[in-house]
Amino acid sequence: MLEHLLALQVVLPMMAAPLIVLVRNRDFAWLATTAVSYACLVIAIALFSRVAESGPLSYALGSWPPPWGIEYRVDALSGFVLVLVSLTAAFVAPYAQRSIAAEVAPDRQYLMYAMYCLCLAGLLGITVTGDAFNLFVFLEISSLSTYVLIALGTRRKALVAAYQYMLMGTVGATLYVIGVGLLYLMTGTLNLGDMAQRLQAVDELRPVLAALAFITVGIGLKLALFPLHQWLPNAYAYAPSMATAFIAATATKVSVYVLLRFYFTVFDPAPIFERLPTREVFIALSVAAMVTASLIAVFEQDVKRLFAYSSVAQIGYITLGIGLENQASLTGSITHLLNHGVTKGAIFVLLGGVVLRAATPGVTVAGLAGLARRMPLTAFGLVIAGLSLIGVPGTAGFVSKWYLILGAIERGLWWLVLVIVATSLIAVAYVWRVVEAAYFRGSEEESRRAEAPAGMLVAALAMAALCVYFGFDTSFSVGGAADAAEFLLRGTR
Amino acid sequence: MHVLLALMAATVVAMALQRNLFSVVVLFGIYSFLMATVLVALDAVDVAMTEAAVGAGVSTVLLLGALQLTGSREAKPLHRPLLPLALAVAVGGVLAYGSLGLPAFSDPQAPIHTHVAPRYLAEAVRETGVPNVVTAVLASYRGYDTLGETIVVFTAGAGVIALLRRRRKGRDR
Amino acid sequence: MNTAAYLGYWFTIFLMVGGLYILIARGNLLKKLIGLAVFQTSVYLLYVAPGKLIGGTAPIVAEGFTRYSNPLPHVLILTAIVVGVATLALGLAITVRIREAYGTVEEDEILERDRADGE
Amino acid sequence: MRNDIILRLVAKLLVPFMLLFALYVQFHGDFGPGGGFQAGVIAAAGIVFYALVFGLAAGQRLVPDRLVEVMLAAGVLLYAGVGMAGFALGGNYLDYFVLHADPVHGQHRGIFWVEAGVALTVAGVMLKLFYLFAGRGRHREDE
Repeated sequence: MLEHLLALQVVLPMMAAPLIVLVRNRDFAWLATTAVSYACLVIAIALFSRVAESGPLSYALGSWPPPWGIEYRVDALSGFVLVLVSLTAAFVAPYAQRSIAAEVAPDRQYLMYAMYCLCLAGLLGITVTGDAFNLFVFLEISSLSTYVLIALGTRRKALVAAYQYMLMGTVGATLYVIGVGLLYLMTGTLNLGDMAQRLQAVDELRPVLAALAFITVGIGLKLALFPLHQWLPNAYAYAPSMATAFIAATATKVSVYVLLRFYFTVFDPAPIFERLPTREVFIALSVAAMVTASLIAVFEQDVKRLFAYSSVAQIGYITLGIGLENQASLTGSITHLLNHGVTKGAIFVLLGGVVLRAATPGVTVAGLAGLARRMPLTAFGLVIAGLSLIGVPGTAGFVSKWYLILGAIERGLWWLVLVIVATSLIAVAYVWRVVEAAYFRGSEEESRRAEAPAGMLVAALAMAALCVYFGFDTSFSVGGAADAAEFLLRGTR
Repeated sequence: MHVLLALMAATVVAMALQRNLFSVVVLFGIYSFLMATVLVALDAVDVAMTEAAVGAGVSTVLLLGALQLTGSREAKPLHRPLLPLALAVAVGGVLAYGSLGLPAFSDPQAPIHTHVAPRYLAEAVRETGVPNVVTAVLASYRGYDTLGETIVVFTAGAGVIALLRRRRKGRDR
Repeated sequence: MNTAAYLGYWFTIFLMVGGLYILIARGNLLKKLIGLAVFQTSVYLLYVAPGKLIGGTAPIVAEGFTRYSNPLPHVLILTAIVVGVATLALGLAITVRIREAYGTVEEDEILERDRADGE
Repeated sequence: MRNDIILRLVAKLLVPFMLLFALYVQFHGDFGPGGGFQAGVIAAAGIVFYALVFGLAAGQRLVPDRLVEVMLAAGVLLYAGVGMAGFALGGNYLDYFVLHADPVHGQHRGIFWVEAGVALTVAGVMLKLFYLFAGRGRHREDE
């Protein structure tokens, strides 16, 4: 029975979407979405712990053995990402009800839930598949549903943001398909494990290197690798709150996962990292992302955009770990997938509450004035998540940065340690702007207490609590990430 | 074959230069038909049939429908055409570099002809009872991909409903 | 036959560059989508052309034939075509909504109108 | 255009043939080119043609909006349901072998239903797209 969970992990949310469209009732839609999200979390945890005990699991869809059929595969890395995605989904789904009710027209709400289920199914499918082309199909499922989720935002700019993301996302996916096509022509297979094995026997490296370039740029577009991040700030800023919270916490992380998968388990890392300046390029781009995006965030007026730029910077930390390419740095990167996912998820969920209570559709930093009096719990949650974003000791953000610093030291790159500390100080600056507005600036309007609805607040504060929890108990986060990093560096061969 | 490819290249150039969007859509339809013909020449009959139905049919109809709603004249000529061209050519250059090392055309020893596919060709009839191997692979061996593909279509359909449904019903008499 | 060997690849590259160019250089949202569609079709030949075996037939098993072209790329490209048209439909729907919200589908005019909103 | 008798006559005669052709493409997909996707497109094209000649409202009377939305969801559920049947009968997801005592028959059965699901969803989505884009245009003219 347990091995069937691999299929159910993806099939459950995937089947929920057409059911929701069939029933056309928003309450049913919400119930189904929540139930499916929790079921996914339970399945993901079951798979993760099983992998930790007894190694990777494989599942032949249609009972056709790979490489002829499509294989589902969970290992230390994909199991970790499955938990991350479904954990976020489980927090966001119950909270979505009030948020969607406030931001989306009544006759479209059930479709919003359907899109959310499809997006979840797509992201989980990308993570669990062992087939390069199947990955593309699920990438498109998650992408198309994400474009719709963004376009359903209340402001007209949401449409333009969705359009831009659609262009860049589709170009990215197509570049990925070209890359996979080259690999297929050289190996004759689409199964990732089989491909890795057969690539070792390939002497002609030119197509393989071109494939590497196409996949890096294609997935780089999806994960907002600097300077391919232009779609991200507007998409996050103008999407409905619930969509922002879910996408910010998961979509780019899953793309990072794809990159890790290809770099370390499909391509033979040694010749790539030696033949090409991959390591240097990753480090340079990451540092550029960390510095410039953080600086832009300091001067940004729109709060959601501010945190969106912060996301670009945080993705820089994650890719930095890939560039450093050692046990500590990869542990840091993978831990940061989870820690930053939880942190940003908490922030955008909290901001969803602020947007709900705000008179205008957008919230500026100045508009946060007096927040501590109007919404004390929300403001408190923002402080906690903000501390984690900065990376203060005792929060989740600190843990992952610590491992990144260890990784940099191991490579002897002391200047990088300085960069990490410096960009964290810039983070202090932009988080402080938010805190200062919320706590130390009064608002002209009379400040009546109007906290976010209980359902939303509970989810938001629970996520904020996780930011602290993962700062102390690192057995799951760092433990799982370290296993995954070890798995990557050892390779599957 | 070469003539067809040259014609396709010409339609792409014409599409880039033409500013009347109606003509561009018609060119796109022609382009899709040419593509379908090339695909027939390459033995991909199923793909050709789909490309003709989708590229020349559905896409063209959708584009015309959208054109009616958005206006058919492109306002401005392009201003700085060099940077985009450089970018596009750079991407093409990487592929050109990669393609230099690919197996020769119609080499029966190429990996794609010696690995995975032979089983489909040799066993599909016995294992699935379907002589059209493309159908067998599509619906059975890689049936899960096709499920995903159906979901993609469904996602687009539901997404367009979410975007374009009129707010009030019964307004149209 | 050696010129034909690379012709498919070179042609793929041409389509890719052309589509990408239309997509980036043009400011009309509809035209960009057409560029995107051309860009997506470039993949077809990259996959299908190498699957062709000279003297082979379409992969429909029948008596009297022993040499068939490779069916797997056909299956993959069928999926790619469907994904392409799904993306196009969604893109057009967003474009129609943009036109209704902004009154234009020219990129620079949209940006102008956003700036006029005061932000 | 709606008053052209010849066109109307041709449409009346042609639409059933288009639907018949769709069925042919659907079921001949095992032996020749074709299958659920192409059949779905052709079937939708038949209805679209009818709606173009007789007007959108007439098309929507023939295939109501609600039915179309049911189609696009039901097709996916049918496909995914075949996968679930694989579970229920003790196989893997989308395992057709277990659908019949004879595995090759099982494959046949699985492929049949799966292709039917594809055709249903594709026809539903294509029609829905047409209704939405066409309806949008008329709506604008009304104002």
